[in-house]
Amino acid sequence: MRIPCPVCGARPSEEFTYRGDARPVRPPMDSSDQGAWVDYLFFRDDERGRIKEQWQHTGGCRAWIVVDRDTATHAVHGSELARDAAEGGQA
Amino acid sequence: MMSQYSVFQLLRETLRGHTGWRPAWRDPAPKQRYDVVIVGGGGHGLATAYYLAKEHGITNVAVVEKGYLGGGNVGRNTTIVRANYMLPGNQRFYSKSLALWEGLEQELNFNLMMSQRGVLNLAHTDGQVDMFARRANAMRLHGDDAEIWSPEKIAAEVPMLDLDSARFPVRGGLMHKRGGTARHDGVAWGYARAADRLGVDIIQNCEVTAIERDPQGRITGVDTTKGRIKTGKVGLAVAGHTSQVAQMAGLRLPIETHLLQAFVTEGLKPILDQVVTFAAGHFYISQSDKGGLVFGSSLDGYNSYTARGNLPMVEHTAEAAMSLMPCIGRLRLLRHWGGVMDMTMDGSPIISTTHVPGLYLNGGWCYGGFKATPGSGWCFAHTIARDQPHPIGADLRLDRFMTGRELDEAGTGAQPNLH
Amino acid sequence: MRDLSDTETAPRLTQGGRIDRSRPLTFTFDGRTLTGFAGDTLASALLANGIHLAGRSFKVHRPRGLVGHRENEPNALMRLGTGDRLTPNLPATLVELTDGLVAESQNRWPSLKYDLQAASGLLKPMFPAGFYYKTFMWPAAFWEKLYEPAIRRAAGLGRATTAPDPDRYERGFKHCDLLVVGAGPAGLTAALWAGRAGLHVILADQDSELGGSLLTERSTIDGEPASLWVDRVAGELARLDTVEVMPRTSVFGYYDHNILGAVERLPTAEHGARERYWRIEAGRVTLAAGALERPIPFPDNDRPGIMLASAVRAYLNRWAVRTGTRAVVFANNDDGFSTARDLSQAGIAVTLVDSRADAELPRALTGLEVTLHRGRTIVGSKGRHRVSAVTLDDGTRLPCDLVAVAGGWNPVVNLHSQTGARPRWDSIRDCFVPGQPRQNESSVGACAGRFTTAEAIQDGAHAAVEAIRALGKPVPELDLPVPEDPPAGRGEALWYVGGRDSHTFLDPQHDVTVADVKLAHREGYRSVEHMKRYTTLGMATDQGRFGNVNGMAVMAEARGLSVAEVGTTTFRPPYTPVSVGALAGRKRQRTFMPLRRSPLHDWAADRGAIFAEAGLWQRSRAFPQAGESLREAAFRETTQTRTHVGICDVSTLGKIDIQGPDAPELLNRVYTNGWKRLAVGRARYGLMLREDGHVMDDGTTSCLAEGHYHMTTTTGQAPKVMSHLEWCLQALWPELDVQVQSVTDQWAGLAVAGPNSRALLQRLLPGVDLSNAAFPFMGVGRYALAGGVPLRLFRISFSGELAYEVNVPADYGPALADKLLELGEDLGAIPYGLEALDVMRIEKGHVTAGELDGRTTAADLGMAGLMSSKKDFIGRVLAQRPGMADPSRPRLVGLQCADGDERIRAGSHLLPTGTQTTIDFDEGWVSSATWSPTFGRHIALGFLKNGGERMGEVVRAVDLVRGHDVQVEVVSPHFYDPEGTRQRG
Amino acid sequence: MADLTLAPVSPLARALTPGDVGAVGPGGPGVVFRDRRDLSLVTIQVRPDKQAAARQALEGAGFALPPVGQAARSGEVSVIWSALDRWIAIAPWAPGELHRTLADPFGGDPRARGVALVDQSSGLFALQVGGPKLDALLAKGTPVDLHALETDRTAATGIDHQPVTLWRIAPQTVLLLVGRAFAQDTLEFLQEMALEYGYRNG
Repeated sequence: MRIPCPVCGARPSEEFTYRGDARPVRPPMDSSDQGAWVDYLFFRDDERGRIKEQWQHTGGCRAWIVVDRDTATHAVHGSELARDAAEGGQA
Repeated sequence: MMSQYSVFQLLRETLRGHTGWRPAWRDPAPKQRYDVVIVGGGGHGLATAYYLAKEHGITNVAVVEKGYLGGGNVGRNTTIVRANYMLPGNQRFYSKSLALWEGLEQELNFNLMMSQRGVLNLAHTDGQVDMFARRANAMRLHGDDAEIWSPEKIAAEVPMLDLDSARFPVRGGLMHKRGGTARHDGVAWGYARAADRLGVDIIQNCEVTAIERDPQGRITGVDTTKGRIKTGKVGLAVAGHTSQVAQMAGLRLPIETHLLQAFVTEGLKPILDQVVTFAAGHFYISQSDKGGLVFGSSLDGYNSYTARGNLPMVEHTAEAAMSLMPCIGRLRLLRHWGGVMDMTMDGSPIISTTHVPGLYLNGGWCYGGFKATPGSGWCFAHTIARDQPHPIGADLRLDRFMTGRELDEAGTGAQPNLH
Repeated sequence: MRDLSDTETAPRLTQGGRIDRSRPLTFTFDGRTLTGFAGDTLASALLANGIHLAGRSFKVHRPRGLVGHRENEPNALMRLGTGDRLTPNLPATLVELTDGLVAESQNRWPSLKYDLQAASGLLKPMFPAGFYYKTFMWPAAFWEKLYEPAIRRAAGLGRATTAPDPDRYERGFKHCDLLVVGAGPAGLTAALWAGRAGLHVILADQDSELGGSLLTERSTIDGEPASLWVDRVAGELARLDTVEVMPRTSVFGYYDHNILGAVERLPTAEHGARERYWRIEAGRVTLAAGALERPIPFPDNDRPGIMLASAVRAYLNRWAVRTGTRAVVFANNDDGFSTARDLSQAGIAVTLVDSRADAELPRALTGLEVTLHRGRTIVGSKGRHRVSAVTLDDGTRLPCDLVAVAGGWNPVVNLHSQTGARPRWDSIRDCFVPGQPRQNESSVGACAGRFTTAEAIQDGAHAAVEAIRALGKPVPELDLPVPEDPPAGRGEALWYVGGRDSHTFLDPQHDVTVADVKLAHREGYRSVEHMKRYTTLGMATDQGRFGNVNGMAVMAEARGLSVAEVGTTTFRPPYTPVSVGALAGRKRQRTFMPLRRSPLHDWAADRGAIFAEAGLWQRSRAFPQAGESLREAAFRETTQTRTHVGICDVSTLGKIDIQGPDAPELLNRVYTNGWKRLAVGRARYGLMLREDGHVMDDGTTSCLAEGHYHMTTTTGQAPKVMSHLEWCLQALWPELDVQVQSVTDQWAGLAVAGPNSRALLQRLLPGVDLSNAAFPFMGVGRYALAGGVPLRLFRISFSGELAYEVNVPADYGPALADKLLELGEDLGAIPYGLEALDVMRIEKGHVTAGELDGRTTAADLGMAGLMSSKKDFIGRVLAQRPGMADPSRPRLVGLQCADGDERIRAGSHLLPTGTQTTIDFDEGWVSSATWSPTFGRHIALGFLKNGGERMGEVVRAVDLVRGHDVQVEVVSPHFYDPEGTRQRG
Repeated sequence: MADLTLAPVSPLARALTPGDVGAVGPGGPGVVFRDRRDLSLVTIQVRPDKQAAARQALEGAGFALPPVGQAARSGEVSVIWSALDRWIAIAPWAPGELHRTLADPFGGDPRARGVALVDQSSGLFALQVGGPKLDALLAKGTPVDLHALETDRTAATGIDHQPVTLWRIAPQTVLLLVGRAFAQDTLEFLQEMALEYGYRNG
């Protein structure tokens, strides 16, 4: 696969390190709700289809990015910096 | 009546041109109602149906399979059978599974070509040897076999290995002699034939499209491409599609679906006796009875349902092969393929009741489901029949993530692609 | 019986073909010395020497001859080379003949002609598809001992060597606008026009020559022999800068995002590699890989001399080899005519058996002596090592030494299908053709089921135009050549000839017959995948390229379905087999993974260090002196350090530079303990958890200046911690004003430990007050050495001694180590390694990888006190889950042998005394163990259930696999100086 | 009083021994490797919201902060883009001098301006690779499209999977920055891949 790094452009996937689903939202730091944390850390929608996922360009610019990729076809529909996604998510 | 397989039967059929062989299983239309519907006609689903019928006397069972039976991971793995785990919750289970393997061919009247040729894990540092010893001691405490082999013994027993020029030297190995390989398709076919003979309906080309529940949430049936089937108990054994099927019943799981590749070379005369694995490359290899070297390494590393791998892992696997077996350089890769793995967050499987009454979950086998087939069927049948976990599979419950009792053999945490 | 293969003279024509008769080449086959010419393949050279018998089948060892001339050859698999270059299973059709080549046939003993295992052929009726599932089960123990070894010996194909492959491999990356796979008429046209438009084009073909089918057929282009056109196009392509022509390059796999794998076979050269694997990233792909002819399986169709018609024509036209003297051509389509024409013109007597009742000899054949049997099929053959006659369904017996079978064509849809696209059944052409593309590709020419040269050229040009347009470049004016093909009418579907199905071979290599497919159907193995797996059809080295489609048609007939409804099995890479060595490139043995070298690597090596692997690093374990064992050296180094002073390379520890006003906040969130009040010039130990509450890593972090911190991590976890911090800062808390960067490689680190360490460092830093008051335990200082070399000094201790860690820029590491040894000579300074470090840290009760195994909690390690309750941090909540907080979990304890001579080994399990040795009584394990020179006994760290409450208890440390079972006393893990007076003194 | 000066040692002190190796033809070697320990390297990390200000400050001092994937030269100091929010200043000066020169435009306290300066003169190894076979050689190790890596372009990528920064300083020359601990391995990889062209350690 070629992963489009928003900084470096498309690069082969082995330049990147995969983390996983980007969508689970971390509970607030001060939350002590174990169920919410368990849900955040362990449980996944695991769709067959388009998902947003986190990769790091560890073999390149070291940016953490969010890639819009289809798990059924491997087609990639775009990417953005994780920090932009984080800000977008908060807005 | 189906024929019993034997050498005499084979001779008899030879004399009449093999015209007397009957289908290995029936091709029934689904009945309106079953006591149990197993979703998924792979090794685990078929084994579960077999043990439901044989051990629990529940024979009004349907196995519904969306494609052809045995078309999932049971038919696309690297055929390794072993019970060499460290954590008691795992080893207890795999120990039982291995015990069931031994004798399964006679029980099923189907040659699975179970070959206990030994599984050898190589360690690269003294610390790793000690970790293997911890695991080996756990295996022995469970009553299973384990030995620590010296580098000299390894060199003598496995001539394919080049220990002199290794990037990561081999400091020792964990030999598990009762481990080995079995003919993967045969396991699905053998269980299918045996379950069918006990009255289980195996319904191929029948996809479940919905799981039906009553207002109290209890399971009432499944809707399929071959019509509605009523049942009070549904067991899911759909590794590779677990998240999707579970979602039909509103279940969200600690599972990510990943891709694992496997590789086979052209056929060769015998060159490798054991199953050999080594941690530095996350690599494993054995030689099939047909002569091909069958090997693999890590997951591709990203979520995928494609069963189609990519080159980085092809390259890595070849590198790992060349790292300790440089004679493999001139041998040629005949075929590589992929399987879809439901990877759990701790790398260990799930056999469990669920919060949905009448719904039972068997999944999360990661890349190790093949060896678990008999044990999985055994425990899952018990879980479905008695509505509670079997003691040997009790630690494989789904609620372990909530209670903080993950079974993390690799110690890498909630990162499925690292298990 | 007369053996034609030995006695036939001069199969090679005296003229014609594309061989170079001025360059004869000598080779051996099964020990016989033979000659061929430059331009030959091993197959054409064997045939030119009258040799058809080329191998034995897999299961019943029947004699088999060459049938094809391409990658669909199932029979002629050769073992090439000798010694450590021995290479099994190479199809003779794909091996370029070279001088001195050594080839041997396979899977026979003692010789190809007299194979004793062929006796098993007599039992063939007992070995139908799947027979082994039904027998060999009794008695159970006999499988491994008797049946399986026999099966394994009989199966398999070539013999391989266990000697390391002596050749080199390389790999690399290529990028292009257009990749054209296949250099036949379609591919050449596509590459030429795209190249003329300035596109970056790669044209790859597995053959040694460009031209594809134009080399093997007698077509003309613009009124000239097509080979002249090929030569002209090849010449122009070579002159175009943006076009790269890659002959001898097999494009084997088509992966996601238009990435393809290809292997280039390289000529032997002193500094060259054997093969080079390319990963090609292509903007667009044109698949022009052509089509493969399929057989018409008939009873006894596996005798040597029975070949595909296309191969018969190819050997004749390209390699000038007559593959027989008396031919029967068996066809269901017009290819029978061109075959008959070519053979007849070469002086070979031809009988044409055409299955079509309405077949008429075309004008091209008038005047040639060709007998036609129309509406007939072959139902049997005779001959031992070579066909001698065939029988037709009307009983006619035709003596012959060659049967050329033309069953129609299968487009090479493999690469297309590997992308996940589904090929489509074309019921007009009776073949699978490419379906809807899933990637940016198109198939052209015969590869798309368009079999004439004219269609190929049109398609190729069209593909070029599409690629040019997609890049927005001007399309050159097309001026396409005009080819002339023999007229091709429609063939009829004839998938096999019924009769003795058990002798009608679909897959000659694996001995799969029509009867086997029908048996699979009878037994319920009806899906195409079940059929494949039950019969092994298509699993041979040709991967079904020879007879798979015929097999599917047999199953379709049995099921009463069309071939389209039965469908295909999944097409998997590689298209043709690929050397594992090529895929690995240079990475093998020592170069498998990079070696990370400490700045003191060479320094340590010069001092006789023995190294140990630590992830990708190698670290020095010990510095043995003459006659000393590793153990003895480690204990000497321990004692010398504890009594004097030692220096140890700790450069491999992860080091992270952290800058910014929010740095304390970041540390507070990633460590369990508090960081807000760490003063400038001070260091603190920290514990980091994963989000699931388990310990991820530990280390010290120092405050160098306001808003400037220096974090250290363990060697093993350094990359993970770095990524973790970057994730926290980029994905989780981008608002924190902090920047992090790895400086692991920038700084050499030396631990200076022992009672004399202060005195030694004082000599290095004469102007600095290192007194305990001025530079206390956990103090940090920054200084400059002569010439402005910066030095960082940390008073931290892993050994439990008065100790420091000194950092200088890595370039100065070796010189610093030398300087310290020189300055400390009279203080007893020595270098020590990882082993002594490990002994000392176990004595001190410090944890490392053995304890931080990813499953332990802070409380397990006795560090519950480091879990701050006053702030939030990663892992805080999930560490409180009941299973994690369970007080009965195994806890870190020290263990010591009651008897000084007894040894505890890491990996032992802990059980109470007086119980059975079973898992039910398992209470923990030993994580680290050593002989302690300080205490004169074996000591260990381990985890024991309720460990904290069991001090003084005696338990068993059981190591069943290595034969130890010792009584050990449970003690505090802090054996050495538990009050810390030495490190603080 | 003891002599307390320390002499620096290159990580390639033993791997880059002068001489010609491999298939060196009459036209000379296809590739030449050179140790550029004479260069100091200081990274400039800038928070994204402070980059415009930092660029302005550096430009005021005669330096640049070039766009992603580019290099800018001003006198003896070149500033090249190397990673997310990160540049590397390269000059044939002592590391401390380069560090000070870069801190000056930020009033001597870059951290207060969202800028972190880190000396990596020992942490990164600068290897100069040149010659007519440069691109053919690099293609055996790096996945980037070398057609697009023009002079004074940079790329953060890998050679043989080791992270490197590539800066094409001339049509047939690159400066390759690699983590010091991997320097010898990376050089040995390139040397083996250059055998067929012949190479010179110079």
